[in-house]
Amino acid sequence: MVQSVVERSVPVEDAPLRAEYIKAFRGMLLARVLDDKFASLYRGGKIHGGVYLGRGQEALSVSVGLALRPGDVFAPLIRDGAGRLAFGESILDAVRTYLGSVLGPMRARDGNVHRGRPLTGLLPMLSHLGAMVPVVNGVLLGHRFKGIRETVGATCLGEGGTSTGAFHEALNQAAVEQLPLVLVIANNQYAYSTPSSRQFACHSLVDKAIGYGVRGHSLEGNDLEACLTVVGDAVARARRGEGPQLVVARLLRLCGHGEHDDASYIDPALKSAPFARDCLRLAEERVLAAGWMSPREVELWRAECVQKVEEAVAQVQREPGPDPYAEDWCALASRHLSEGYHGA
Amino acid sequence: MVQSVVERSVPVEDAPLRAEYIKAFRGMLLARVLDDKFASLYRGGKIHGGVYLGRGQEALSVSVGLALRPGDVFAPLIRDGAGRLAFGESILDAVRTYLGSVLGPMRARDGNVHRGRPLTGLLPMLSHLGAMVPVVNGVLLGHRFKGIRETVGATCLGEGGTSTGAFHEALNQAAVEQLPLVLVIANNQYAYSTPSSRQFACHSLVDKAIGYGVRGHSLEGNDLEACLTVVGDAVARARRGEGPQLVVARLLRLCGHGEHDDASYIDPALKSAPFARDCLRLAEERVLAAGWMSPREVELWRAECVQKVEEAVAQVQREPGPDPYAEDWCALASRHLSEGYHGA
Amino acid sequence: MSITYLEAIRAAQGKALADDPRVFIYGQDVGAFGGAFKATKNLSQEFPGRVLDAPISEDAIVGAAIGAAVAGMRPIVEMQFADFSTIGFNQIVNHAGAYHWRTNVPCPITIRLPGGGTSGGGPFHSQSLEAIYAHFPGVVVMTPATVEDAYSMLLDAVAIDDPVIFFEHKFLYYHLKAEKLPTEAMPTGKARIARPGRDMTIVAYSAMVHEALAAAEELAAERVEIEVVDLRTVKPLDTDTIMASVARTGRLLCVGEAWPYGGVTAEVLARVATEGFDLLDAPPQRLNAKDTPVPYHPTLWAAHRPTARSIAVAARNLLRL
Amino acid sequence: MSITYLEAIRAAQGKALADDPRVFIYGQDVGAFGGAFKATKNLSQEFPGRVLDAPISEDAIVGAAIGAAVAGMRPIVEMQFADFSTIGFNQIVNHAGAYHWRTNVPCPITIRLPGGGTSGGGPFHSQSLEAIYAHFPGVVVMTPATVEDAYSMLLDAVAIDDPVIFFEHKFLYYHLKAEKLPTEAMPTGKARIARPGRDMTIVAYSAMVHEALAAAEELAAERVEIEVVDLRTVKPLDTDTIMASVARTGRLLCVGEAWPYGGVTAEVLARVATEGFDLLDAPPQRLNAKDTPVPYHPTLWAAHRPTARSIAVAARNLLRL
Ligand SMILES: Cc1ncc(C[n+]2csc(CCOP(=O)(O)OP(=O)(O)O)c2C)c(N)n1
Ligand SMILES: Cc1ncc(C[n+]2csc(CCOP(=O)(O)OP(=O)(O)O)c2C)c(N)n1
Ligand SMILES: [Mg+2]
Ligand SMILES: [Mg+2]
Repeated sequence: MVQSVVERSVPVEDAPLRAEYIKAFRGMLLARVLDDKFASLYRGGKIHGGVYLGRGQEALSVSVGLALRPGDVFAPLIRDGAGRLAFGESILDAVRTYLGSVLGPMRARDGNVHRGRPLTGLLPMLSHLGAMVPVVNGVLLGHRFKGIRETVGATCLGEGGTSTGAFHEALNQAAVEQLPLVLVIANNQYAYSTPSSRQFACHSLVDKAIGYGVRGHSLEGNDLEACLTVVGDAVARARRGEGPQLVVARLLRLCGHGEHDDASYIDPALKSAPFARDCLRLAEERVLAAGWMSPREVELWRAECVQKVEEAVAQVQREPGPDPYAEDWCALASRHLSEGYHGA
Repeated sequence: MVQSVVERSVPVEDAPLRAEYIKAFRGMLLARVLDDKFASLYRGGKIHGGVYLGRGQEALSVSVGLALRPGDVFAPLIRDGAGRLAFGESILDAVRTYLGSVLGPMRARDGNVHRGRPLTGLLPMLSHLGAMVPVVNGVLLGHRFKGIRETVGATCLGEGGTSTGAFHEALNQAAVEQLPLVLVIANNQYAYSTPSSRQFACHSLVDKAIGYGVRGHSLEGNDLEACLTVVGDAVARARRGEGPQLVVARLLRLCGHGEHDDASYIDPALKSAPFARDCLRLAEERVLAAGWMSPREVELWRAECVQKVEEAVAQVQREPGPDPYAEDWCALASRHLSEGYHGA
Repeated sequence: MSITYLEAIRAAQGKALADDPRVFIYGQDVGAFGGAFKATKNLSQEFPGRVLDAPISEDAIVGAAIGAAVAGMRPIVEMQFADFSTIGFNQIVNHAGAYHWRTNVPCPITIRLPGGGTSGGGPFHSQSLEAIYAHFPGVVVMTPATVEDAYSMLLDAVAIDDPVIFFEHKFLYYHLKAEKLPTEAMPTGKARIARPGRDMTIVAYSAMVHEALAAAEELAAERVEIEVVDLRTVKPLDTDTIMASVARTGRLLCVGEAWPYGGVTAEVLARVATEGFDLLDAPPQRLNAKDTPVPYHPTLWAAHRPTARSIAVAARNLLRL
Repeated sequence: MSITYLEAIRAAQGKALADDPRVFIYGQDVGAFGGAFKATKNLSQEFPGRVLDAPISEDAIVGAAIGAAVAGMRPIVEMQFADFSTIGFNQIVNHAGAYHWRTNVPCPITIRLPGGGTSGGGPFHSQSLEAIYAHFPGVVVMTPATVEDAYSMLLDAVAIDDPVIFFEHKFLYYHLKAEKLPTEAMPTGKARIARPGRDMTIVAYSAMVHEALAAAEELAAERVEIEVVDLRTVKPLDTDTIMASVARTGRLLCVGEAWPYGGVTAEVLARVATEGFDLLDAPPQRLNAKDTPVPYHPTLWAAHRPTARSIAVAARNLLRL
């Protein structure tokens, strides 16, 4: 099976991807600002339950969101704030879900990263890792049945998620059906506290591709250009009918597993590895160095991001939480089949 | 990851494996005779439930059983009659389980291929495919904890079983723990009626090895010499501490999925492929051609097998079935914790 | 002409495929082979491309069905045996079951589970798992006991906007016959009086309906008139019909082939005890399988599950209370 | 000095490791990190090589525990959340649960499931799954409600020759405190009278014991004396203690945090209705979580599960019947 391996990209003076790069950088920055806000809301005790950030993974995530288009399907995971925004999720949806507004897509029934709008192609994740992969397959099968052509389904997993039976069954299923699935693995070296050495024993996770009969791609996940190129290539191939694509990125999670976690278990040696450098800072250096944005433009955009986020938070904080007395406790869509029996 | 690929072996005039080959051939023949008897008991309505045979897979299966030794653990699957006998399962255990004698290891509570004696290292299979792999891992972990050295755990799966999440989680687990697991895949082209093209999309299942970081071996499963060599090598490597070994054999199932099935779905073209030739016939030709056994010796052994099997069947047919009134319906080993409450 | 329970299931799927382009079938060996029990026989030939053979991946099978449903399809999943649904358990109960409640988007999938015991089936080809599915919110659990219901309830299952766990009983596949397929049916969620009577109510479902009817027949010779209620759908549970029957008879025996703890029979007894306490002339009773795995051997198996005989014994005891 | 429910669980594991070389711990992040909830804090340092970090493979984790048990070990498995045990479901209920019955070889594994709801936990970090495990034969299901029980029952669990599903309640982890660890304990399988009373029996388990006690306290001010029975182990169910209590009080309310259908509360009601019908002065009642997924938002969550307030309301209603 052919494998594309892209090592760290050499900056090109005036790459044709300039516009895309800038767009991606701006998306990353917005995602970072939003994440920072969630972290501070969490510290302020304003969020119920956990907060999961994508710090250090924005380059990879945004590339997935940008490579998709309306009609595609995307099942993001816990570190995909950037990809979500790029795919079209609104800041409001994110904030409303974290703050438990009834106006959010999950209506305060589900929270934090468990959000989405299935009918727009953004699938809300199940907590159980790996479980989204077959569901994306199913949407793609549905498209095939309905004659909808050239749509792609993308989903992300951490390296820890590759140990699940769900990942395996679904990637194999996609390969058998030759579905346009793009499965992006962010190998951020840890699954919660567990280092990769206790998670898998292969040299690189991309070595799994051949065993499924799918194309594998590997890259450095903090290199935005590589992410845009490789993820873009994978999505394009899937769209062209070349079947499932497995993308494996190497990077480091630059935050705790959740905001409750200080990540003190991370090996200090890893932190100084090249792939551990902050993708956002690298991208910023690049746009500045190439003269694609001026420092002032960057600062203006950062300020704009902060403002958007602050506005959204302020708005949502005025929105109502759920009213348990108005809740009719009916899990079924077929209301006439609901027993309404709660054992009381 | 290194991969050993053994193609069809060239007959050696007086191979050092002569004794082993003969032993294996005799084991295969006994297994075939026993299987034939089960088939005829089934046709005669003497067996409750299904009958699952290993016809065409004896060379591979017997090699697994022969490569193991006391203290090792073996979790055979539905087509491993030959491996079971070679590992030391008695004909009586097999017959008692199929005929539902209370004297059998499963005491008529479980039947047919769902038999074993865990304390002798022969694990009785769960029906759910793939489920035995992590259990073998666990026994090996147990050995490691107890300081028992140089034991190996082997288990078999069909190619269909590789699509299960259980297979994946467990092979990865074995690789992470570097357990002496030998996982033997009999790619017999069909999972029940489903051809491999609907089961997986990789070129060969041995291509999965590298993605787990384990050694892969592939061979023609109807070539007894190759089976003995390759499986023997895999077991020896596991025993030497080289970690999990994935063995993938190509062959054809020469019977129905179960005896209720006429296997009319098998592609006739496959039947004339070299790997579809009956391993037992090939082995017989070989022992005769090499002069390792005379035709008369073969016939004597065949007759002896028939006699052993007939005797066992005759004995078991006189043995009592279970007495439901004597049954105390207690699923727990801790009898004092049994409710004895059956809702009646 | 006569049609079996199994043929009714095949016919319902054929009709669903013919009537609704959103329907497709996904499961192991369901294609050209027609399924392990032949419940999809000829369907892949009649509806090319709409009956897909799946790998041995129950989790991914259900997961894909959920995705397809979200994309607007109406998948029917066949598990080879109900017992193997434990591998797809997470997707069924957590993903499908919670989908509509979480997202406001319906998840119309039908999961066909050939369940229940047959002689020689053994511990893992015999299970009756309706209670563990019914325990979870957001699913409908059907347990048809007749050829007519097998047909019409399966059509309903496909039409319903929610995940439906459809337990078809393997023991009924070939033995149960009807003259013809029904053209109309009771609505889903309604129980059926399978036999009217005034001395006692036996609530049953799936294959146990027939054991209960046989017991009722036996007791009729003793001038005892037993009313048999066929639940049809165990979730939602038609408490009204049960209660009305108990109001008439004053006595309740509930029979299930599943294990007792937290089974459908426990649920029925709990509801009747709570809401119909004053209707009862004697303590409500239940009869279940023994609390062990389902035994392989026919004589053990026959003693493990309720039968007409053990139901008749329990009924006589209850009449004496 | 005071010790929390969580510390008791850690201490019990430490003692089990110290006392019995066959014991080891296997689960995600249980090693150097000490577990998502810190229930194994320092244990990998104190017992090198005996506390193993597992990959994210619940099915293989349980499978390996079964194999190790068969090889003579006494594994303790930690699932990160009870909800994720649905991935190891097949190995737990089918393999471990049936092992002894099929093979006559015991399968002593302990599976620790941090379960139950907490504020903001949401649908998949809050589940109470005791009933689905109790439905299967061959397993013991524990639901300790006190610090003392968390400790001694976990030690029992490890000692028992069967698979034990050990539900520890996340809500109790930090809040519940005791002065010291017990040196002796009630035997497994015995329920405990958590508060004596003569007007009504409330049967509860796990976190609901404390809600029931608070409700009892509230009603005490109204001169109603409620007896609270803490089941401790939901399977086996101590029917004798329940029945004896109902014989004293004549009234039964059973409270569970799980969903109603086929829950532990249904089982308790069914047994009392069947065996203790004449002891009852009023219909037995139950109170459960609502039949929807567990909501994320605290105010929805508080309305979804039974609380001291809703228990008190149900108790007052029952007293009036
Ligand atoms: C099946 C399953 N088991 C356990 C968990 C608990 N859990 C949540 S996130 C996590 C670690 C995930 O690591 P990885 O997949 O590498 O993603 P990362 O957090 O590093 O992005 C675990 C164990 C889960 N969500 N699902
Ligand atoms: C998890 C699971 N799903 C479905 C089945 C039903 N089943 C039994 S054998 C079989 C086919 C197995 O094919 P393969 O693994 O290739 O082995 P073979 O029979 O060819 O030796 C199936 C689908 C099962 N036993 N377990
Ligand atoms: Mg990770
Ligand atoms: Mg096969």
